[in-house]
Amino acid sequence: MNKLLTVSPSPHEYSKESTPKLMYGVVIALAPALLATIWFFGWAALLVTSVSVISCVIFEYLIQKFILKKEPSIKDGSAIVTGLLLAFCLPTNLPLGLVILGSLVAIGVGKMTFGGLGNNPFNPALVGRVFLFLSFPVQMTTWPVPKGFNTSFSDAITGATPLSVLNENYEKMPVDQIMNDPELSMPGYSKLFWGEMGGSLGEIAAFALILGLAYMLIRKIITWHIPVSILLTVAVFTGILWLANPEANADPLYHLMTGGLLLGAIYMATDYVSSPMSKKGMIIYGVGIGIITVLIRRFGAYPEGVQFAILIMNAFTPLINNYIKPSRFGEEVKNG
Amino acid sequence: MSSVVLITIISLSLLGIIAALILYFVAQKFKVYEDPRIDQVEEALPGANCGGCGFAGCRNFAEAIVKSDTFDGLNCPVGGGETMAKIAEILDRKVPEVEPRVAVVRCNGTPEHRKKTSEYNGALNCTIANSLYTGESDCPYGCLGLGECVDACDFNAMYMDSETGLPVIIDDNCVACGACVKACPRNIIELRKKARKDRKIYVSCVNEDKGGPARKACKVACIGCGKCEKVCNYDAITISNNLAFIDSDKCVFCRKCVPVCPTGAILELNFPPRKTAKKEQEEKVKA
Amino acid sequence: MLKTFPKGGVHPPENKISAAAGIDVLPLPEQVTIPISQHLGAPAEPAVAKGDTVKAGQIIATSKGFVSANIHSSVSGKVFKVDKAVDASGYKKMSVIIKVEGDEWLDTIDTGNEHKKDITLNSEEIIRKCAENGIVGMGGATFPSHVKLSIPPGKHCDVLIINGVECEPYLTSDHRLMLERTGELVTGISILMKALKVERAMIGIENNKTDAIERLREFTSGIDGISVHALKVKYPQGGEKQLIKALIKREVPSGGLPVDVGTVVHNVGTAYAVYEAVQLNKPLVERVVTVTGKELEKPVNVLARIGTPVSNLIEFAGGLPDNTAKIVNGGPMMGKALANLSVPVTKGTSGLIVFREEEARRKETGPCIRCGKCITACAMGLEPYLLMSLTEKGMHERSEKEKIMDCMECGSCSYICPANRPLLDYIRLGKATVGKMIKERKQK
Amino acid sequence: MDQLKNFTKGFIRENPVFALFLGLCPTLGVTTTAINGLGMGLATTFVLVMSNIVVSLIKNFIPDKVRIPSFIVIIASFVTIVELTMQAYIPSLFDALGLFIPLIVVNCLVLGRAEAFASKNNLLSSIVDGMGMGLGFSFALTLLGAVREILGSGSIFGFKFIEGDGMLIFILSPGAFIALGYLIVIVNKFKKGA
Amino acid sequence: MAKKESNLKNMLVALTMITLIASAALGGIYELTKEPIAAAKLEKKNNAIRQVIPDFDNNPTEEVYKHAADGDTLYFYPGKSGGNIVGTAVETFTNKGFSGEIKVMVGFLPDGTINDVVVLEHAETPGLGDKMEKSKSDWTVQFQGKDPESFRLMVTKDGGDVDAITASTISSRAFCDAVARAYETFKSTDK
Amino acid sequence: MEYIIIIISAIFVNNIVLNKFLGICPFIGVSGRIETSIGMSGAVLFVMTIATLVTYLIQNYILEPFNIGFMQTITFILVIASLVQLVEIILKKVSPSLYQALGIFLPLITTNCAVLGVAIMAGQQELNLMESIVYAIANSIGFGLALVTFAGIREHLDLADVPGPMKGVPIAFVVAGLLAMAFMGFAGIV
Ligand SMILES: Cc1cc2nc3c(=O)[nH]c(=O)nc-3n(C[C@H](O)[C@H](O)[C@H](O)COP(=O)(O)O)c2cc1C
Ligand SMILES: Cc1cc2nc3c(=O)[nH]c(=O)nc-3n(C[C@H](O)[C@H](O)[C@H](O)COP(=O)(O)O)c2cc1C
Ligand SMILES: Cc1cc2nc3c(=O)[nH]c(=O)nc-3n(C[C@H](O)[C@H](O)[C@H](O)COP(=O)(O)O)c2cc1C
Ligand SMILES: Cc1cc2nc3c(=O)[nH]c(=O)nc-3n(C[C@H](O)[C@H](O)[C@H](O)CO)c2cc1C
Ligand code: SF4
Ligand code: SF4
Ligand code: SF4
Ligand code: SF4
Ligand code: FES
Repeated sequence: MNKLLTVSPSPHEYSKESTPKLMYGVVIALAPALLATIWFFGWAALLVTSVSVISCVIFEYLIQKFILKKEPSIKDGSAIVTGLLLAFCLPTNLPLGLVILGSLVAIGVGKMTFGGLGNNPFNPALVGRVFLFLSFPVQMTTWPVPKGFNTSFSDAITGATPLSVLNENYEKMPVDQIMNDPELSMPGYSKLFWGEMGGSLGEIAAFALILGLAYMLIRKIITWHIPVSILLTVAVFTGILWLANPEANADPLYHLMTGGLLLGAIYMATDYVSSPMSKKGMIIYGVGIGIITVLIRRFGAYPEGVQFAILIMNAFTPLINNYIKPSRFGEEVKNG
Repeated sequence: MSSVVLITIISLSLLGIIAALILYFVAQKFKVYEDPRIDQVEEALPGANCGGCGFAGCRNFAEAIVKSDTFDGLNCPVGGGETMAKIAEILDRKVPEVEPRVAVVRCNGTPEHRKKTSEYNGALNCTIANSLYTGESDCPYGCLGLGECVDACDFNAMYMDSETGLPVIIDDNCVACGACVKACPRNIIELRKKARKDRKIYVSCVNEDKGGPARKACKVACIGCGKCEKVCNYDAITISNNLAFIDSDKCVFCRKCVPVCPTGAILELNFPPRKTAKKEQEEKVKA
Repeated sequence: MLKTFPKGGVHPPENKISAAAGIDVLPLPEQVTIPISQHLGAPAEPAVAKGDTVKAGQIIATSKGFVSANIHSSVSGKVFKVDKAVDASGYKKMSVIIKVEGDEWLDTIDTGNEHKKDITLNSEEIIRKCAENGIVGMGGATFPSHVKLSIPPGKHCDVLIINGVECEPYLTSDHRLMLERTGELVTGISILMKALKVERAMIGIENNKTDAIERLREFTSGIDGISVHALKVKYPQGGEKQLIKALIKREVPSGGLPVDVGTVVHNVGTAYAVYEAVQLNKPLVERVVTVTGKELEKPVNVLARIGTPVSNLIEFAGGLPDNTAKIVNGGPMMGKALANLSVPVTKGTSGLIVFREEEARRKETGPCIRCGKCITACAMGLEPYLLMSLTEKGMHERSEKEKIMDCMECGSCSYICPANRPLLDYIRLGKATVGKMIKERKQK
Repeated sequence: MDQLKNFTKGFIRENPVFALFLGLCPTLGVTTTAINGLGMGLATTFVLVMSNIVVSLIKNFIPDKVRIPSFIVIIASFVTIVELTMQAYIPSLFDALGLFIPLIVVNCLVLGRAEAFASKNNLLSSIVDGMGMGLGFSFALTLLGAVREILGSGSIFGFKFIEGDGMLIFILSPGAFIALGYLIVIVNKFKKGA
Repeated sequence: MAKKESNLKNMLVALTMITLIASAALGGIYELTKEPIAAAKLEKKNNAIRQVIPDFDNNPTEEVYKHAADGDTLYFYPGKSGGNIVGTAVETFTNKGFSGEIKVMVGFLPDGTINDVVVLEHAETPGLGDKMEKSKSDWTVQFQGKDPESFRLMVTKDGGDVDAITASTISSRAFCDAVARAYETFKSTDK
Repeated sequence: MEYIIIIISAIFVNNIVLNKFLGICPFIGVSGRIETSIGMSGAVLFVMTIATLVTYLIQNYILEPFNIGFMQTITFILVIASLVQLVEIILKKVSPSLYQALGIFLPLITTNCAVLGVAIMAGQQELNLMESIVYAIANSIGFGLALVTFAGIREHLDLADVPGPMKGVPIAFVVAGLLAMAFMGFAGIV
């Protein structure tokens, strides 16, 4: 032995898991959805995604280096996830300048203002997305029509998302009729499942998102509590509305597969940093997101409620953490 | 005068009078005893009840300040300095004048003086390392070099010297708040009387081991030989647990003890170079 | 389904490299260093002076107070000095240093190898024997056993639990003991049952030691009241609260002791030591130590005298490999890293693990990403991430409310954290501070 | 010299908004444009100066126990005067500021200065203090209004300098909070630098 | 400084004095500003009326008449020139705006064609819904000279003839609703 | 107007703090700790309800009959100020425990423009007595909701690594902004 002995407090054994591994795990889980969206929206989707990811990483680096004067930590991969998810909830035909602005807000306001990874109370990607949505409602609600793989970067034809069509027409005709109106051309379930609908970049292909969910569950990146409680709540709530009045409400399955609900429930509500820590807390949080989502979708001004619902429940996360504790060992003694 | 003006006057005055009367009588009836100084302090406050101080209202602020013994963290932003001075007067509270002190680090275990015998790889916190073991050298008393004292300093008066691995105190910034003294798990830092031109003479060691082990762990450790105690004419030096201590209230900066120390554990700082020392050195060079 | 505790836990790689190595007897060292405090509670008081000649088994420091233990000489020879010497804590502690001359035991001690089955003593006498012979818990905490055996008035105990879990990776000393000293161990258990006046004893063993489970089942098949239970492999199953929960589904209340739920937990090593103390009148002067490591030439389990320098054990296992960077005294999850190889084996030394360079250093710490994995891992249902930040920010009142004192320092949280946060380092710091606060409050 | 200091302290060092965090509701509520901010600021300044004058003049006739009610009445009177005058002569601004005009009466800044300063100082100092604080307040409101207007509508004082709309959010409530948050940081930086 | 002691008498006197003076001052100011305020309000209304109907020489606000519609009241301001009605300004409303109520002044020529419309009050989002203001965009121009008999007062999305403001279908729809309400009532009372 | 609509509108859609910018000073000032913020919310609920009740009476039985609507500001504030003080004095004597829980926040409420603002707005919307009271209660719940949520986030940030210059009030504003942004989602629900 020629070196000095190392001394450190116990434990001396560490698991192989690490922050970058978890983050890149999410990136892998998002890959199918990215491929699907490139298939439907063409290279423009890839362009928006790359711009978003690259600018998020660059902003993180610049802010850490020159404003916070800290050691830049872009290697941990969290900025990549933020960039990806931000891009995933933007329309593919959004001007790139706005994509960059969104990244700046997501990283600068949503994350770095609070001290960087791990400190932000709100989901950074959603902060960026909602900022853009509230600032540029026109551009943010103009969707390209999915038309199979193509190489054009700017898609002039714009269509609507299924939910916005529903929102527009609830008062005019029964849901049945909306669904079958040729002019409105609502996508059917199989189109929803494979992703052939108008909408944000990453929200369209249900199968790809579910694939990612399975991957993340198996790799133990996330637990089932948040996604399942959100989806279940939405299903139950919309189910009740639907049974009560099928004329005026879409069925639960339609709600589950549209409007970025899957994207939000699987990838964005599960963001570690801004979601509750305990399992019980996660379920409360998930139920809250589910209820608010349906409220906004059905009764609010916006056709789309997931993004706001997640941000609103993000705000309640500290309270949930404060009042909902894991059950302590030996707390209430129940001896058999 | 038009009727509107008349009605205005009547209604408002009535309202005012009624309010005043009710308040007065209710206040009389529901009186609760309280420290009268609270009233006085409250009076001195702006009464805007704005919450700027962090309290729910001026009265709460007054209560807090009367109860507390110091002004730490208590300030009224609306009233500003004038108001705070007045409160100090009411409460007859003055910061007691103390003679200026300054912190010194009583360890000189630089890498060249103190051999590194292990490598620490835990949380960068002196208390944690201290509870674990002796630290990276064999001296169980000396500085661990993880800078908990520096973190504790709110006045930018300390930094870690990356070469020596020891904390350094910037005398001009040090306000002798004692935060570092409290923070150090090894009780290395001491507040000493501040002297002219920032001069200092102190034993830069806290090792209480016997001479042998102490010396083995660190070349400049105090071995408790007692030579300095003997040469000191002012009873400023005492030795206990194999360690010398110079009382800064008694020391007159004669510097006699410094050259007699066989290990060089006593440091003199900010003095002009001494002649004898030079001579000695020359002699050494000759020898 | 195998029994286990329901909440938390992790499963680090088991690495039981030395599981097949039988117990070897370590040759006598030239000199032993016996600290006078090898147990929880008050240190003993030295009873010998420099120059005295002592025999193996002779008392060299007497217990001071109830929660304390006698210290005996593990060798025969001359007291070289009574002075401070570095022990595994990394600090110098008062110790008795003896130069070894021959191997003479006190006459009162039965040094034969015969298995003495008959238990003649009654409860009080057994407890007194344990106290006289300096028996302390061998499961890690080295709590004086006679204290645990003396059920306080008003409390009652109906089942003895024997901890053969050995959930720490690498360690195999309990495993070997269960295999090789099975008969004596079972007698030890019976003695403990008699001391506690209980009818029932349950032995809990993790399911990665099937041979030990079988062997113990065989030995206990004829004995009423003793049962052997296989447990799912999950750290920290060996923690007594977890073991109690796993075996008898009782939950020791926060801040409480096993007796509060009618049980006492003893390690298998302790049961064996009790057998020796009661049947052979032999004090606790030697113990089985696992010496292991991935690069070590010959991972072994050795029976070593208390006070033997650690370096002797490592030499016996083939010497230190070149790329050694860390040596841990105890298991990898709870053991202490040593800075120095001259420290002695003590009553609590269950193993020595030699880590290679690539295993020795911690990875770089990142910010907490609030993944909640530490909460999931904590078997005590605590929130380690929170306790760490509360301690860092000096919010100790709050961390007391968050039950920081319930932490058993198992290290599962630090193990699992993907950001490599030094959770347990800070929690320990917080516990120390909160402990001080509580003490001060009580004094007031 | 002293009066000058008294006057300027409100701008940066003791700015009611950036340093003391007082009167935040109007600060956020009316600053959708620079001109609204300025209008509100001046209205508040008027009330501040006038009530300082009156309080300073009559301070010796008011028993302590009814100090606060008296001051409130005085301030409320001036607020009402502003309210009525504005309604009569600048109705458009009155519409824009809406509810926040009557709310000047509960602006901690006004009552606070009346209490903390005017009730203890002479007339001249009180006027200077009121002016300084009031103008500092106006400055803050105008600055915030300008920032929000530039970012939110791409114009300044109603003068449009880019085509199209700006970032709408800065006109909406979230933008108000966010802009003020960062503005405070920037002003603090500036304060330290200066 | 000789402060007044806080006894009941002093307190009452001081407070009464202050309220007296304050209320007197206020009453005075009120008297002074009463007229300008009324004038300003009237001016605003007249301005709107003037914008939406052709020149008149009477005082429409004096000849106002009301009609109930949908639980609220519409105000009709007839504009006359030389005694003949040249147009009627209808103050109408809708509750369907993005941010609640919108008040609109619609001017009808005697034959029922829309002369012009201006929005009086609204809380729509600046930058979006507020494009219905004349100062913000000339969106309302499309209503000029249209006869609601043939010009369907609905946004194109709903099958009407009105081009919605970009990204403000809701506001536009509400606006149409208000204008349509005015027209319905105007028609029903015309007869 | 239906009560439900009043309630949902005041709590979520037109939240008094996040959307109407009233009561910002206590929102920023007393939101450091969750417990304090709960106390403050309770006190606001109490005062806002009573104040709205009293000002309703004044508005409808004094100001309007005598046609002196311009006196609204001055009478309302006078009444609110006295009322708060009255409540405080009585509470202190009658129920010290309730005073400890709520009373300490009372003085702050005098200069909380939310109370005056709600009183005035209730008048502007021409609500009847019952509606006014519901309106006041709903608004104070909205205030409490925002305040307590906000306090939760701020307590969380105490443990976070907020960069130096952002610490304290600036970060509070950014959080408030993001909170307001999230609450924009409720737009149009009523
Ligand atoms: C301060 C202290 C007091 C204890 N008191 C008793 C006791 O009175 N009775 C008992 O049976 N065990 C007692 N124990 C022993 C514990 O129950 C436990 O067996 C011992 O701490 C070792 O367990 P561990 O290795 O899981 O930490 C005590 C332990 C400690 C630390
Ligand atoms: C995290 C943790 C793990 C432990 N693992 C074991 C173990 O594997 N085997 C064991 O005998 N004791 C283990 N212990 C110690 C037991 O909790 C308990 O102290 C011991 O079984 C009591 O017996 P003793 O007094 O005979 O040592 C563990 C303690 C802790 C805190
Ligand atoms: C912050 C914000 C404010 C909005 N304000 C209005 C508005 O004032 N009027 C309106 O009709 N829609 C408003 N909207 C709604 C969207 O612009 C509209 O529902 C969406 O763009 C649908 O597009 P369409 O109007 O072209 O159908 C607003 C949306 C946002 C995000
Ligand atoms: C499962 C998972 C989900 C994540 N979701 C998001 C997200 O929705 N938005 C985002 O900005 N970052 C997300 N991240 C990345 C990271 O947690 C985020 O940047 C932090 O919030 C930054 O502090 C996610 C990370 C993981 C592991
Ligand atoms: S002086 Fe003390 S606190 Fe400072 S670095 Fe050294 S050991 Fe740590
Ligand atoms: S002379 Fe030096 S070594 Fe000797 S006691 Fe004094 S300081 Fe210590
Ligand atoms: S060390 Fe403590 S906090 Fe960490 S997992 Fe173990 S018991 Fe829980
Ligand atoms: S495991 Fe580590 S990163 Fe995850 S919550 Fe715990 S401390 Fe934070
Ligand atoms: S200005 Fe509204 S509470 Fe202070």
